[in-house]
Amino acid sequence: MADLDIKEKKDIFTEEFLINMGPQHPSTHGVLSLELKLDGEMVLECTPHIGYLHRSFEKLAENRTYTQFIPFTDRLDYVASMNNNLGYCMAVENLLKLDITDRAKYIRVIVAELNRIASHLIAIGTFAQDLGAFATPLFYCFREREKIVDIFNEICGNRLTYNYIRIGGVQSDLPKGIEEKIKNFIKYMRSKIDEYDWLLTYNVIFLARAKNIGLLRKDIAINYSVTGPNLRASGVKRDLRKDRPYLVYDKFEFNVPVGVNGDAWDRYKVRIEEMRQSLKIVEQALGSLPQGDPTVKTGRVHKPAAGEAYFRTENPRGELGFYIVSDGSAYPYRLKIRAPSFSNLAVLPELIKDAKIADIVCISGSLDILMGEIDR
Amino acid sequence: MFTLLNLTNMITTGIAVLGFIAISAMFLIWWERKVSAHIQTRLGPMRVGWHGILQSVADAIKLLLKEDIRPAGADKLVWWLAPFFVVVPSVMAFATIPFGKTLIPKDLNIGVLYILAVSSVCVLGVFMAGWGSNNKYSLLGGIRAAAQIISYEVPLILSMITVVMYANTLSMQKIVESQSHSWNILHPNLALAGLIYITSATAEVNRAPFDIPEAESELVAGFHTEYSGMKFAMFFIGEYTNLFIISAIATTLFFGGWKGPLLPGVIWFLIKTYSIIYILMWIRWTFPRLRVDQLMGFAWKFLTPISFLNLAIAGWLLL
Amino acid sequence: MLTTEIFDLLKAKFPRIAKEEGTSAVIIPKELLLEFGRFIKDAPLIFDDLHCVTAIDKKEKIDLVYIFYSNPLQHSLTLKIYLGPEDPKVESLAAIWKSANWLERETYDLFGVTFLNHPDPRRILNPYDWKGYPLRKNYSAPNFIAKPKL
Amino acid sequence: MLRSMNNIITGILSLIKGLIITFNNNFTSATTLQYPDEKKAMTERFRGLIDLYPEKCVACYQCVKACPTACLAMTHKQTDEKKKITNTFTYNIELCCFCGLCQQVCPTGAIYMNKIYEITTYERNKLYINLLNPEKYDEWPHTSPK
Repeated sequence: MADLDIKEKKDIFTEEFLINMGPQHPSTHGVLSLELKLDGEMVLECTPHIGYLHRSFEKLAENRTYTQFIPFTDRLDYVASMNNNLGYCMAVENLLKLDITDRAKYIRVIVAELNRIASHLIAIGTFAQDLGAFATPLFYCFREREKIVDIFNEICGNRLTYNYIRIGGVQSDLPKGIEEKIKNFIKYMRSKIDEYDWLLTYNVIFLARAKNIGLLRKDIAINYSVTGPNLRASGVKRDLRKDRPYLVYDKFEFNVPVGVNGDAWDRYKVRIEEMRQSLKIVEQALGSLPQGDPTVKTGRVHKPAAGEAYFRTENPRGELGFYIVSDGSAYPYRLKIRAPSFSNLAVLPELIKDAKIADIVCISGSLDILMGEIDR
Repeated sequence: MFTLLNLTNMITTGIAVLGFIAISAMFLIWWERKVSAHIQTRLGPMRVGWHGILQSVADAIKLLLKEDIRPAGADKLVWWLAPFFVVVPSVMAFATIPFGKTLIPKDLNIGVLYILAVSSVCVLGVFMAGWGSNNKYSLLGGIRAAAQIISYEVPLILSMITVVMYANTLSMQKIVESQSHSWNILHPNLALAGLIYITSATAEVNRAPFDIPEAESELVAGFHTEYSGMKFAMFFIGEYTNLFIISAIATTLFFGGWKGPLLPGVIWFLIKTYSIIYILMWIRWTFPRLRVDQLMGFAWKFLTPISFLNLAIAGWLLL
Repeated sequence: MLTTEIFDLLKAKFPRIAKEEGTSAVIIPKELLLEFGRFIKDAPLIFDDLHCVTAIDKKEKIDLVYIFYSNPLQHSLTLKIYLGPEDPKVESLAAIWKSANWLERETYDLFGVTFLNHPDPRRILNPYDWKGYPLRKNYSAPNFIAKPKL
Repeated sequence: MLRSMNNIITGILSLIKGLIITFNNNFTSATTLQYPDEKKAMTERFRGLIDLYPEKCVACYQCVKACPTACLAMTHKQTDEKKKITNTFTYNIELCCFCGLCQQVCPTGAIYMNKIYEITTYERNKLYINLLNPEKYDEWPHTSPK
């Protein structure tokens, strides 16, 4: 018997193997590369490698005027361009100590919240796709997103990289008749969110796949500086729109949805609820939209006094911070982009305990990372 | 006795079956694209022919002309043979499918057993493809396929045995005859068997929500990641032929086969079969995919006990 | 808590810290960093979130910037450390805040600030074998064409 | 036992709900367009390729300065004491990011963005446009009237 054991050990053995998931893989959401160490189906180690989309925006910014950098912020988190524009412009306005008009504030809230919905739609669509609901929820989400994109196309003239929010206001006032379209969209979108609940949220297979997967404990999430829906899903009620209201968020009534367990399903559910809240905000903002000119007359070239500003806004993926150092010239001396997805991805190796390959896809999908802003 | 007439008969049957398989697979591919498109509020292929009906032909020509790429380090023979091991069993399974009263290639008296035996060979091809590709994703796909198909064979066979017990025969044609008065699916005991059959057969042919061997979002394309050109087309044909076969067996065993009023038998058979295929497609384009351990748990902890229970009840009722 | 209150509290504990001119940042000498980090992580300040780590190349010196945030108390703190431009070295905070791991890697990658006792001291955004530190003001890439200034 | 039965039933119901949703969507009209045959009309503010009314241009270089990617290049001639006219004005579509900053800063409305969005060509040369040429975009597919 003992002999047999030795012989078997020599002839039959198992070994772990490394597998490269990405940068070309259907479900790594861009050019993320995960180096996985597998024991059969089980994942033992996960090392993310990033930087495949690195364009050195922070260096480029040092060569651009403050206005010229706005189109670059579009390309950070390219599914939520409006929110990036907003974050950057508010940081510069902070540096310039520039006040904007009330109408501009309301318009900014409307477009930012609509873009948040569009971004969450992509998040839940691709998440469902990662779980293998092949293309159908994704198409439904894109169908709804298309309506938002059409509205944006009318407002600013582009469909993905909007460059709408400018320093001192917005590009141009809302076009005629757009309020009616947004109102129709809100009505339409409410019924569609209920449809997602039927199709996905409480689907038994979906629950089995997403519940209790990728548990992110509250303290770990905070320690890793995870922000946005991922943090709220872990049960931390932290939303800059409530905590430090910028623009006119303090005038609106909305809830901050939080999760209970911090698993993949909670992260998904928080996004669904946030879309409902965003619709509520847009509705209230449209109802109390003041009249007037949305732009403040400023010079073509902004020259803020020497100093620095750090400004955070609540992006769909978390807290986007712009740290701008000015030396008094027309160009930023240093511009640091604190991208929410960067920190949200850093926590991934922490979540893979006892995960299988299918769970890796589920977890990285539920974190809703976007390589454009991670690699910058 | 082996005569010349016999030989011609065999050849014509063979050609007819092969022709049917080719056309059916192409039609099913087009139809799947259309079904998925309409579910997703799109139109699907619209360019080649009326509503893109010739799209599959164009695709087939494209695949035929494509370069056949073999990955470096592939196990040559195994890699080469794998597509054949997938397609050939599914073609062989046609031998005992009753399309009509006389329209059956060969009414074996052990038809059900024959189909089960032949369709089990499929897993070998899938595993060969996974092993031979020299790709870790393919290997994982192959392992998953082997585990999955073997597990789901148990409830599949048990549910088919329930029907065999009621019909008291293994011949497909006689099972159809036994349903002259009412379909098997209307019998509560066999209805459960039918549900188990459809579920495990879906898993057997690797269709969503049980498509883990080729799970796109996890394993890129699973066991056929490295295949291109005509070899890939053979996997594709094998997949859709298998889809047709499991639906045809479901029709025969549970939905009265070719029997039906007014219309000729073969039309009834095809209507029923394609309706089942439609339901399978509808399910595919609605649900997320199960995880591999959940899939195994579902087979061993849920389907197998229930089908055993069902079988026991059937035996008790028949006594 | 207000910024001034935080500063007073810190000043009482660490007499060597100072306030930066023109900003609300707190400057500490680099050897104090670990002790300082452990202090502000716990009560009464509870900065449980290291939000952002970055650096500013001011040619004659490199400013290392840390931004902290407190979830329970909802206040924030900007911390600066002045480093010499030649081979800047500083202790890593990764043992106290896990988020420091990647943020410090990024700062190392782009500015060449070495973090001592860092768990994973590799580059992150640039390829692992990249030469030079791109966000330094004296960095010049061979193929980089600067946009002409106004 | 009762709870697991309940679980099974709610599970099956949730699956059926999903099937109903997808089945209902079968009957909604398609949301996609058959692209080359049907084209989406672009909005009034749409930012397509950069276009120029040469007669309006005063060669002030505002657009060139505003451009974040340096895709515009201009030279001018001094006709008399005060009046400048453009000598050459080239536009490099390769670099353009369609941000619309040039359009915004133009004091005379000479530079504007048209509605062309199908901007792929087989030759790189075609992407370098002489904006002073009135027939510059004649070869490009116009999707909506100018």
